[in-house]
Amino acid sequence: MLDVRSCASLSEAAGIISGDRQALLIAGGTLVMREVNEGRLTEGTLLRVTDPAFRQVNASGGRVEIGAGVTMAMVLANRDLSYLHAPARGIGGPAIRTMATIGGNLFAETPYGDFTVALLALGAEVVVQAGYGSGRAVPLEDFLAGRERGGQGLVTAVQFARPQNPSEFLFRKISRVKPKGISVLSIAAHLPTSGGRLVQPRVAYGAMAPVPMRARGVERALDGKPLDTAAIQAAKQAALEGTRPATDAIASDWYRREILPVHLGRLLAGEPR
Amino acid sequence: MLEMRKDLFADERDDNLNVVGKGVQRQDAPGHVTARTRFFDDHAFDGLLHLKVVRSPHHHARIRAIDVSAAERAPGVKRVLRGADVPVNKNTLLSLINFGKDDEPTLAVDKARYKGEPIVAIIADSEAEALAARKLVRIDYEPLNPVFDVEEALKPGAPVVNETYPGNYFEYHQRFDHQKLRFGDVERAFAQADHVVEHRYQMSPIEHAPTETNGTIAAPEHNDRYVVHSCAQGLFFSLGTTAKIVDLESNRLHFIGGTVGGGFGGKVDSLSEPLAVLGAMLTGRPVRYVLDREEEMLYGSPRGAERIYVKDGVMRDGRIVARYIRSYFDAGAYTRLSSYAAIKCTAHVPGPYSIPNVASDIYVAYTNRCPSTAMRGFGVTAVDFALEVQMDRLAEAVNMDPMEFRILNAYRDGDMKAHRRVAKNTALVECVQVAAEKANWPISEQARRASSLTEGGGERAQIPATPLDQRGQIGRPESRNGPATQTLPAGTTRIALSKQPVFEGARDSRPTPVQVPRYEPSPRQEAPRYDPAVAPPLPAYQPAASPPPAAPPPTAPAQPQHGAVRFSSVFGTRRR
Amino acid sequence: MAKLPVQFRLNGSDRAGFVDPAGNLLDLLRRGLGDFAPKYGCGQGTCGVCTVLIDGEPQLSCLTLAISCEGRQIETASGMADGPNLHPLQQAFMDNFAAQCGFCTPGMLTAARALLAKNPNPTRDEVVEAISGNICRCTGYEPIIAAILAAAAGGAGMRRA
Amino acid sequence: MARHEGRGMASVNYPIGMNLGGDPSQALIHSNPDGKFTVALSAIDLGQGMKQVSRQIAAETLGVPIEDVYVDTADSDTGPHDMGSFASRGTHRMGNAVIAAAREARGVLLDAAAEELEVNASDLVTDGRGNIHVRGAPSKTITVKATAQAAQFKQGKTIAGRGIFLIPLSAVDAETGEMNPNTAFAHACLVADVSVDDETGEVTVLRMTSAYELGRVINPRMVEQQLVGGAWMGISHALYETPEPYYPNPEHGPRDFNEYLMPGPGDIAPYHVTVLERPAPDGPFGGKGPGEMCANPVLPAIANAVYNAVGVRVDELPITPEKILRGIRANGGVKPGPRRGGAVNWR
Repeated sequence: MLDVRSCASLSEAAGIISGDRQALLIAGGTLVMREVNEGRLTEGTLLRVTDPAFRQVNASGGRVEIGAGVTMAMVLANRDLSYLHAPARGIGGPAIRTMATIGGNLFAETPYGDFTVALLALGAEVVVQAGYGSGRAVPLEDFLAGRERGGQGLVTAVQFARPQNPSEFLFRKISRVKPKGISVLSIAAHLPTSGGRLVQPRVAYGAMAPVPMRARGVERALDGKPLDTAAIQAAKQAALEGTRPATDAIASDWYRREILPVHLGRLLAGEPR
Repeated sequence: MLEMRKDLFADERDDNLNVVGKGVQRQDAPGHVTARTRFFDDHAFDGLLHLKVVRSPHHHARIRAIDVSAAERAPGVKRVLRGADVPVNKNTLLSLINFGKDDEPTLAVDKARYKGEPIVAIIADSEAEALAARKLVRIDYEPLNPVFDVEEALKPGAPVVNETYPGNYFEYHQRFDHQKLRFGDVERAFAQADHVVEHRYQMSPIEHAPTETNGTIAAPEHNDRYVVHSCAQGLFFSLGTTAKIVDLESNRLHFIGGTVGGGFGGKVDSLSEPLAVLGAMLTGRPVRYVLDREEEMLYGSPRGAERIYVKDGVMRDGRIVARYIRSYFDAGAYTRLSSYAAIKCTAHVPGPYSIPNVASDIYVAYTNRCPSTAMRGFGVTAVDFALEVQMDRLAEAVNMDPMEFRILNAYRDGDMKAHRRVAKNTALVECVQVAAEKANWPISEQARRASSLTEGGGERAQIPATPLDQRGQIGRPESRNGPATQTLPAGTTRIALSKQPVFEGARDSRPTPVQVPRYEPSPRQEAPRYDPAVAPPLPAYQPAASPPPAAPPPTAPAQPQHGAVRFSSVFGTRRR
Repeated sequence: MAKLPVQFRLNGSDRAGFVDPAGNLLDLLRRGLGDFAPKYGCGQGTCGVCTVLIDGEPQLSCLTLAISCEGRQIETASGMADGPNLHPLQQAFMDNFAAQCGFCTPGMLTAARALLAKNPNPTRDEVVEAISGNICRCTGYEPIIAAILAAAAGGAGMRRA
Repeated sequence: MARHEGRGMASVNYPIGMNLGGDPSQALIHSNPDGKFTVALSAIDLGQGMKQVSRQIAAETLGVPIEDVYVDTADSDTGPHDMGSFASRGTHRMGNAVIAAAREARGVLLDAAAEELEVNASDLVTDGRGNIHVRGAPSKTITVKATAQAAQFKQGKTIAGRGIFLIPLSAVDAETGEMNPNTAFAHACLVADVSVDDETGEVTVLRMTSAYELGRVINPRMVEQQLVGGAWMGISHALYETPEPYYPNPEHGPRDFNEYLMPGPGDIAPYHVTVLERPAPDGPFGGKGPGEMCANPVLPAIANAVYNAVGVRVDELPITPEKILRGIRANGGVKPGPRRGGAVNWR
């Protein structure tokens, strides 16, 4: 049967996770409790973390750190994180958002995990604590690449550089059901400009690969260009590079590929979906 | 949002009623908004046990061995049930009205015929313990080839899904692999039509998705009975089904229900009642069996898919002169209610239109998917989709406005329908007119003047001469393309009119405020048989031409029957 | 596995129960404490019929560890009426015929109550967003949206929510 | 990018009750000594309003106020047999059974009142407000309550009634399909206005306009519930729902309400319904039953509207954005049909 342990500190939880393969962190419960309720998770230990650091947001400075236990509702309530409100609002309905955490979203399987897509476009790093030591920052892309292997340790926080201009951060989730539906796909883009030209833009997709992915081709197509019709056209041309979308209950891989450039183009051009 | 048009048909109504017709509050509304309404699961029992089932992971597989020993030893487990523990482990839902052969086990024994089929049930102190023990059941499967497409399933050599129906089709009248409708001569009419339009339509399966999943709590009651809190859409239907499967007299079951969290047809099948009652019988304790959402979504039986081919002959002036429909109900692995839907579909053909030549062949095909069942609009929703998209195509083919095309072909009072009964109380024309008006969709003066009360009957009330055929005989797929064998003369009917309820005051088409039916005997023949021991009489009509090539099967001997009524001539063979 | 005790306030009264360590709040409320207002609809967090307020926030009781509710304030639809007097949202649901089978109603009312507590004068879009996690299979949502807007217009959020 | 508007329609009828008959319903009604009535059924209310429909029909037939009637359903020990809540049979079949039971109970009630008033029962009328009086002489009156008390404590009469309704079972001819199917049919016509995005294939239902003929409307608010909720389900069936998205391939079945697609509260289309009433000769007060058919015309009307908008026929439900997009590609672009009519004429 399942046991539950409460951990007053993050390092205590990290220590247990490192030593017990059957130990699993439960934060908001939106992923783990479903596994329990449906009988897929019947053995092991669930770890609850009561450490206040787990639910801390530090968003006022140039480097933003959000505790892994911070919920979507807490993001929405934080004015310093206004650029993340669209992806946070894209997660579930209001009741899910009071429960679902930033850390949990990093583990959500496709087509879920839209908040992670936003973090990817922000160039976020994941703070992972293995054992009782201190945490180390892992690039989110690397973290996602290793996610299925597991055993990376305890995710305690995410960090990223605050966007200079929040209006240069774009997010769009395409779902069949309004206002709450899971993704056909999602797109996040951080498009810093200097002198009217894009500088090292970062674009990420959800539901276009087994885990959220960077759109390198689009980034290359946009880098150093003004965001004009020609650049958007070039971005659309490069949109599918590296994508490996799944066929699932929501859409086929064919359909996801067909509409990705359309929605990317509309997002970049500031058009409605 | 809702507007009443009291001017139409006003002379057929007395609107001077007290509470009928008034939008008064629902009796159940206060309970709903205060959350005091009690659904089946909202009952507390001391010592409640929880039942979960082990389901087949294969679409089609032989079950070589089942090992439940580890599950039986697991913490909290009180009892593990297998097929052998079910007293009557073969049933068909409509056996209560003697329609169809028993073909579905409560727990599969030798073979799993769809992914998700229940094989073992575990009863434990808690849901968590039942779920944990479920993982310990070991079943040795030999996967078999599945078939998923209805037309593939009907081909010779297809994997046999359900051995009760070895051709993968429901057997109608002990004679045919489908239900026929024949009215007039469609082939001749197609040959004479200005346009012939034929298309294929596919209705997807649909899940009922009620917010309350299927479930039951059954508990031993005083007086050596069992109380059953049920989500059933038909309380006595479920009681009867359960009594048969657990082999109890019906008065030892006390069913309580009536307040159900949505059904839409998905709670007709008694998916949970028999196992919950059996669990209560074998443990002596209250047993709760509730489908979880994933089970409800994938294994809670959907509206079945239907594939429908529609072929129409239409004249340049817009009159439809012939319609032929070939349709396949995807029953999944077992019959449940699909056999009945095909009959209902047959009665619905050709839709609300007067067409002088109509034929249809409706098949119920078995495939290796979750058995389908009734859903809102059962037997009609899909064919309406096909017919009304087809109507749009026909209107385009003859260059007519779609509204006016409907009005031109709409059935009117007095028209003969394809199942050889006269249409009464029709109102399609008026619905089209009002919808056109409200949508501001202009239609011609002539269409606006049309009425359901006029232009019907007369020639349109005649039953045409009708070629008959013996196509699609059971076990003889090669007979699906045979010629007509005889022609039924114009005006022929063979089925006695049922005695119809008659209402006082209805004769002058102005019903009295309170109508209570009484019965008048049928003008031509006494009411159909009610005695289950009596075999159906021969049809009143004897063909003048030579008898059909296949000899009619012998009259079934009287058998002990579970149900009270022999259900029409549709099913006549002995029940197993 | 030994059961664990948990205490909290439920609709204004102190309540206590024993739960499996990994047991969820929904089971405790229903089977342990006899409050049948929150319903089981999915156990997955996808239907909203088990919605309750925990310290005023809408949460899904099927995904909430019961033991995490120690010392907290939990409110369900059972506690909405003030004795025999209906909450304005309950009255608006009646007036607008917003319940058919009634199974989603407690969760809908709770979601609406959470909305009006924070936003007494919501727009239609805000109402739509507030109930977006709650499935209704009967009504087509329109009467529910109308009821919540009517309750808000009548001051439900201001008076008591 | 372009969005194209289109308009389509469909008209349907629908059979009320189990198609071949043979589906009886029973009702029992009795009064307590205060003239308050209980209707005992085993019918199921799954949201459609069985309890309230039965209550209104019983009150109307008994001639008493609706508050004096409660419906108890369903307990197999107290409610007599009913086939069930399916096949749009509840209002029609059970409604008739309730009328029969209520008529019998009313007969006893009026007999008891006649004895108290010393008049002929055939001269008595009810006012629907709890009184019984002599026709044409309202002053000669007795309350239902006083009558029930007299029946119970003085006259030794049970004010009660039994009712059953059955359309007898029909046979079906094997060779012609001849049968005696339903005796009552409801009718409808629906117009759908849609907009189709030609780059994504997404359909937005802009509005729907319909006319339904349902026989006598027992309760217009409840009819509205059925028709509005049913139209939502029709949109859902047309554009969203299926447990087998790649039928007949059985893979990728949805496991929850996230994967099983249905329109959300943000996808609702404005909807106007006009209701016509042509009473069914055998219906309770002429009532038919709106429960099942209300989704049916929506599916083809939307399919036809999509064709009108972009020239794509999707003959396989649901009409997903993918199927529309593939259709546009196959056609070499959008091919809009003729515009049909103008702005809607809703009141």
